[in-house]
Amino acid sequence: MMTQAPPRPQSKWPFGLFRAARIAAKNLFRHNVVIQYPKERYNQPKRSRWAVEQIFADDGSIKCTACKICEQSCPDHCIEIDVETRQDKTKFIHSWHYERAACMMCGLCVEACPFGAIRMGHDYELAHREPGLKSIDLLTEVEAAGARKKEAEDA
Amino acid sequence: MALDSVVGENSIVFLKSEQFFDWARGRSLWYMAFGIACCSLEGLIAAAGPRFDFDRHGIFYRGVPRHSDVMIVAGTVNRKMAVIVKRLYEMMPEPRYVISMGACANAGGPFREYPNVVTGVDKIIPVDIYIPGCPPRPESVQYGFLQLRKKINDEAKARLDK
Amino acid sequence: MISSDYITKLLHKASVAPISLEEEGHLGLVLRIEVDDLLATFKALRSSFEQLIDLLGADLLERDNSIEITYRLRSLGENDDLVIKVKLAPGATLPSVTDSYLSALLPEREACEMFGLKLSGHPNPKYLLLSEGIPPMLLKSVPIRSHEEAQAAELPSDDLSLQMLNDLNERGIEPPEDPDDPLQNYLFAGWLSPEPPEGPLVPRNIRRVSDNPEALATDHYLLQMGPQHPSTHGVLNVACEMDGETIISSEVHVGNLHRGIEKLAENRRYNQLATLVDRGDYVGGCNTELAVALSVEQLAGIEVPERASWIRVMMAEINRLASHYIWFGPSGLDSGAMGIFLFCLYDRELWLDVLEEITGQRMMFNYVRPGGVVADITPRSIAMIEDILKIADSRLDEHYEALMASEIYQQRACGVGVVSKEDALSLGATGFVARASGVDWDLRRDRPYAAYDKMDFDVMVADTGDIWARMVCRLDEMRQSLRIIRQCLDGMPKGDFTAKLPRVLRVPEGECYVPVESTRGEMGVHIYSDGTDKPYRMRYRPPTLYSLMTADLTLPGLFLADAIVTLGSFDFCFGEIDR
Amino acid sequence: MNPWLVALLRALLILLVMLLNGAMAIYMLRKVLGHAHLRLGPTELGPAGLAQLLADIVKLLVKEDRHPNRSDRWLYIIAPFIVFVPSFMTFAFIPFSNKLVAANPDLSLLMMLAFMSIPPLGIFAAGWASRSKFATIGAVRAVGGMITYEIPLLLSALPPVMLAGSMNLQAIVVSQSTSIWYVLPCLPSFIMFLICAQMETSQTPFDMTEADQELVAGFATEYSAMRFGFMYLAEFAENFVMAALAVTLFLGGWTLPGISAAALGPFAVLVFVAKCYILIFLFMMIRGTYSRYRVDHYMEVGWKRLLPISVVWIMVFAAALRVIAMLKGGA
Repeated sequence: MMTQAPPRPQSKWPFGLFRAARIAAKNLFRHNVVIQYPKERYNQPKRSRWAVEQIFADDGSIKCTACKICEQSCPDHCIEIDVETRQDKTKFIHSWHYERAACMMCGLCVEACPFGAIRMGHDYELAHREPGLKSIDLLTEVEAAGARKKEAEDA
Repeated sequence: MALDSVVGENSIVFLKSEQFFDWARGRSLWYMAFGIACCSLEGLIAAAGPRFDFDRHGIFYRGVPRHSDVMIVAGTVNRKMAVIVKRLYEMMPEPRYVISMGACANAGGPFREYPNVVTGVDKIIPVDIYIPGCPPRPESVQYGFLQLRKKINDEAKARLDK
Repeated sequence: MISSDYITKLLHKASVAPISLEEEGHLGLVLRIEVDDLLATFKALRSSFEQLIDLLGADLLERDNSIEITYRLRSLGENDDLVIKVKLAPGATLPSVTDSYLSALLPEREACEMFGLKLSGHPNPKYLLLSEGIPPMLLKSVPIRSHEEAQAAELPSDDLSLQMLNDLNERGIEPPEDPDDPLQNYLFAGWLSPEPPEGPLVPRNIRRVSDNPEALATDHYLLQMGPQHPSTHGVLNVACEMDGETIISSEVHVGNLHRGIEKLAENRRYNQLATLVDRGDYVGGCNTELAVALSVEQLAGIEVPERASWIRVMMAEINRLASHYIWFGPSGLDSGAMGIFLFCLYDRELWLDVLEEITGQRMMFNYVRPGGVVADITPRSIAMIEDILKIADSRLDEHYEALMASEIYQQRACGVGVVSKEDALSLGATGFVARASGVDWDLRRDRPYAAYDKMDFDVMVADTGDIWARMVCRLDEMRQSLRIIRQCLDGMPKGDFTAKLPRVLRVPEGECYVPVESTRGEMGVHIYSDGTDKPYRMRYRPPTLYSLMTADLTLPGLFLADAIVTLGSFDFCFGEIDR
Repeated sequence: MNPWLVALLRALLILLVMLLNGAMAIYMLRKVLGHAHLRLGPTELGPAGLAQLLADIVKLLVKEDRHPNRSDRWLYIIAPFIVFVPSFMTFAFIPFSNKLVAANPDLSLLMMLAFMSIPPLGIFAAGWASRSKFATIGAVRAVGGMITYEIPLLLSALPPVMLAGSMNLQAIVVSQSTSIWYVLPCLPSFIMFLICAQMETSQTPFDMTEADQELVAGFATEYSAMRFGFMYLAEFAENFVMAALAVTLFLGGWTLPGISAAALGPFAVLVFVAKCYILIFLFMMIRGTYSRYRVDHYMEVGWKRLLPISVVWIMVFAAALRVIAMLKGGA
């Protein structure tokens, strides 16, 4: 449906100014809405997406099987998994390299992960001084999860 | 008639006064209203807004590089922009600080494969604080400012310890 | 509907022989002509089609060694589009159609620089987004950086930006000797035409007001506003020729945020596209995501569940509100009113909380994907929306009072920055800019997509075309958005929130264009698909590029102060203009 | 005591008062605007954020002082002082209480207004010397503004002078304590005075010289460090001066109705300052609420509204005074 815009207001000096002043006064006495950051924090919803984190099982072991699906699904190519496949088909993760500074936190890697091994963290206090921290290793020198499972099956 | 030329650069008087000055510098960080892209809405506009209110920490915006202490590079820097970013940085009076905000300024972000984009603003100007995120929450930027303050204070302290 | 017979008749009258004129897949009626006939064709069709909606190029060198330029004309009365395609040899000269449609002013420059064409007959044939020396980026033969190059701390020695960076780091930035001399200006990027045209270098606008004979005869000076200026809303640069405080002529310079969304889209899978377009229109991401999703669905023939459509509509409207708040407040700030700016920011925060609750982020949602949406809406988000809806209408009234009721603002807004209906049509303005100038057109109503056909809402049209009209129209849009959100909450159907899709989505060969009414006007996505999992070419029609041209032609004759308010009232978003 | 020493002490005291006032006004602006906009303003540093000011001033003091290329060097350097010093000198004439006034010449009102008209010249010098186009536009606007509001400002300050029969500010205050506050008989003058004060201190809706959104920072665009700080401070000092002038002329100065000067004693200063800050608060709320006038509308307000109205009002007022005096004399 189409509606025609209302005609222009006929200006009655200075009553419009008073109307604006009324709102200003009203807001002056309104309670402020500030979240005083270091003291108070906004309660982030469950779905909030910040930097990628590894999920660890209860015993502290990793869930990542180094299948590299996240690496392929990342549009920015921020994830690089340096993995060595041994002769017994188990995998050893040399490094799970994550370029945090370039990550746009879209969550596509988490959606793609078939094992639920990573999640988007809720920690937004990520600022750092050193340029070296632009990319970090989330995992270094660990057995991939699949390897342990295989060991357990063998045993 | 600088103090350091009178009492010497390593005298306790000079260092103590520098520490006091750094205390002031760290608590009065006026940032330049220079939004390049998406991050400017979070780091410059929402940050000044009622919910986050950076003014509590003495951090507010000035429209001119001459009045400001901090430049928040909030967005992708490309070839055309690099010239301007550099020029604005040189227009700011010393001491000046740069916060690289968001993935694009840190490393080119989602656009770093495009040859027209500079992969990281630290290739043009020195950067003090990197804030990951795309865009970071206003609180992340606040945290970045607190880190910058710490960095400013640490410098004077380190010199005093020496 | 416009029949092909009618167009044939028109062409015959202009003695143009088309190569073909037939329905082509998703595109509708397509007219293919030779380049030599281009101007005659446009002259013949000008009276039947009010608007040139978009103009895009595509690199078909591999297919048939040509560069294809596609024009999309629209007849608002018949609610129908006509696509015109011409093929050019690489490096050929494209004749400008600006005589027929002013809306070709900037897109023609962009198409030519991006595909290495020359431009003739254009009033201002400068590079737009790129500058001289950068290869035509959208040609398939120009590579993008590899991941290794992009991640490297040092750039490879043949990188495009390296030379410039070295220059910068070595000598710093010296201000030009004489800033008034435009030749020394960094803004001049090079000519696209074979011969440099006559006239001044900056500003080159097709409009220019003549000196007031009654005023003092003073020298003119050149004022560069931006890219760092508190009120250019991003990285716009306006070069103004000023007489005292009056703008005599102006020229907008864009490209400061050009980051290759269209080029990179050719290297992204279909489900990754949303991450790119989010950062295009960074204030109204949901709407642009929706356009991409709809066009992919149209090409691939995906059926979207009912609930997903409703969620999409609701999210698009919530996002529209969030985006309008960040326009309403700052456009008050442009006129000097500080209070309204901050009140609007708070209201925006409320809606951003909802968006974060549903999508996970405050601005870059990555939520609407081909097939549906990523996740269902949560009960908590519904409660949040209901809480906000209770106060939202009265808050809007308050905002009206706080800014627009005051006579000082009315003095600033009424009758200033007038865009006439003819200009709005000819310059391709869509959305609220067109509606404020009396063009009764809203894609949500006239070409309903998603679930908009089930919604009940009004479209406000004003006929004065000034800042005040734009404010009023958009304020009403916000009220209508609230209405639509209420309807969505009440009538949300049950069911799935996404269709079942394969992990790697392959899209059959074809071409389609799907427009949506984004927060700033018609945002369309034109996809060429070659049957792989990545688009062959994705064009993103930025509504604000067209309103930028409208603004550019509105500025001459205004006071500097009015120019600021006028620019603010068009609501530019530079991620979108520069892409 | 040595009279020179006394003079010096007085001057230092005034400087201290002025700096404190300027700083307080800046702090107050941030707090008032904060609360008016649903925010808080500075809170973290010191009690209620008061130490924030110290940090700001110290930082500005130790910042690098830059001269833009091709600026008019000497003019650039002295311009902030042309702005700062006259606004500092006006403080000498403000009667804070019946004793506390640094200089009390017979024509103190006239001298005050004369000094108040110098800062725009400094603003013009600053804008001109910066060789920046935005600054130049701001400078030109400052001069245009000055000739616009000076006459209405003077004319609207006249009725209290007529009523009190003196141009001495202290005398005006004293005569108000014996009769009524002059805001009642001279209400139109009071309103015009407030508008002109807003123009004089260049605050929204009349902040032509700065106009953040149009001219970036107007005349101060190229100034950095303490030179900018001086101009910023002077602006707020002027704010206080205009409020003080309005209080002195129309709102009874340091007096309160029904209480004698002796009873007030040292509290007179507090009364005066409180009145001033209430007015400053009003200015700040206006600054935070309304849009800005366009420069030609601003001129229109000055020349076509304020000037004729103030002239007519002065004539009506003078005639009425004469008639009343005649009636009284007749009776």
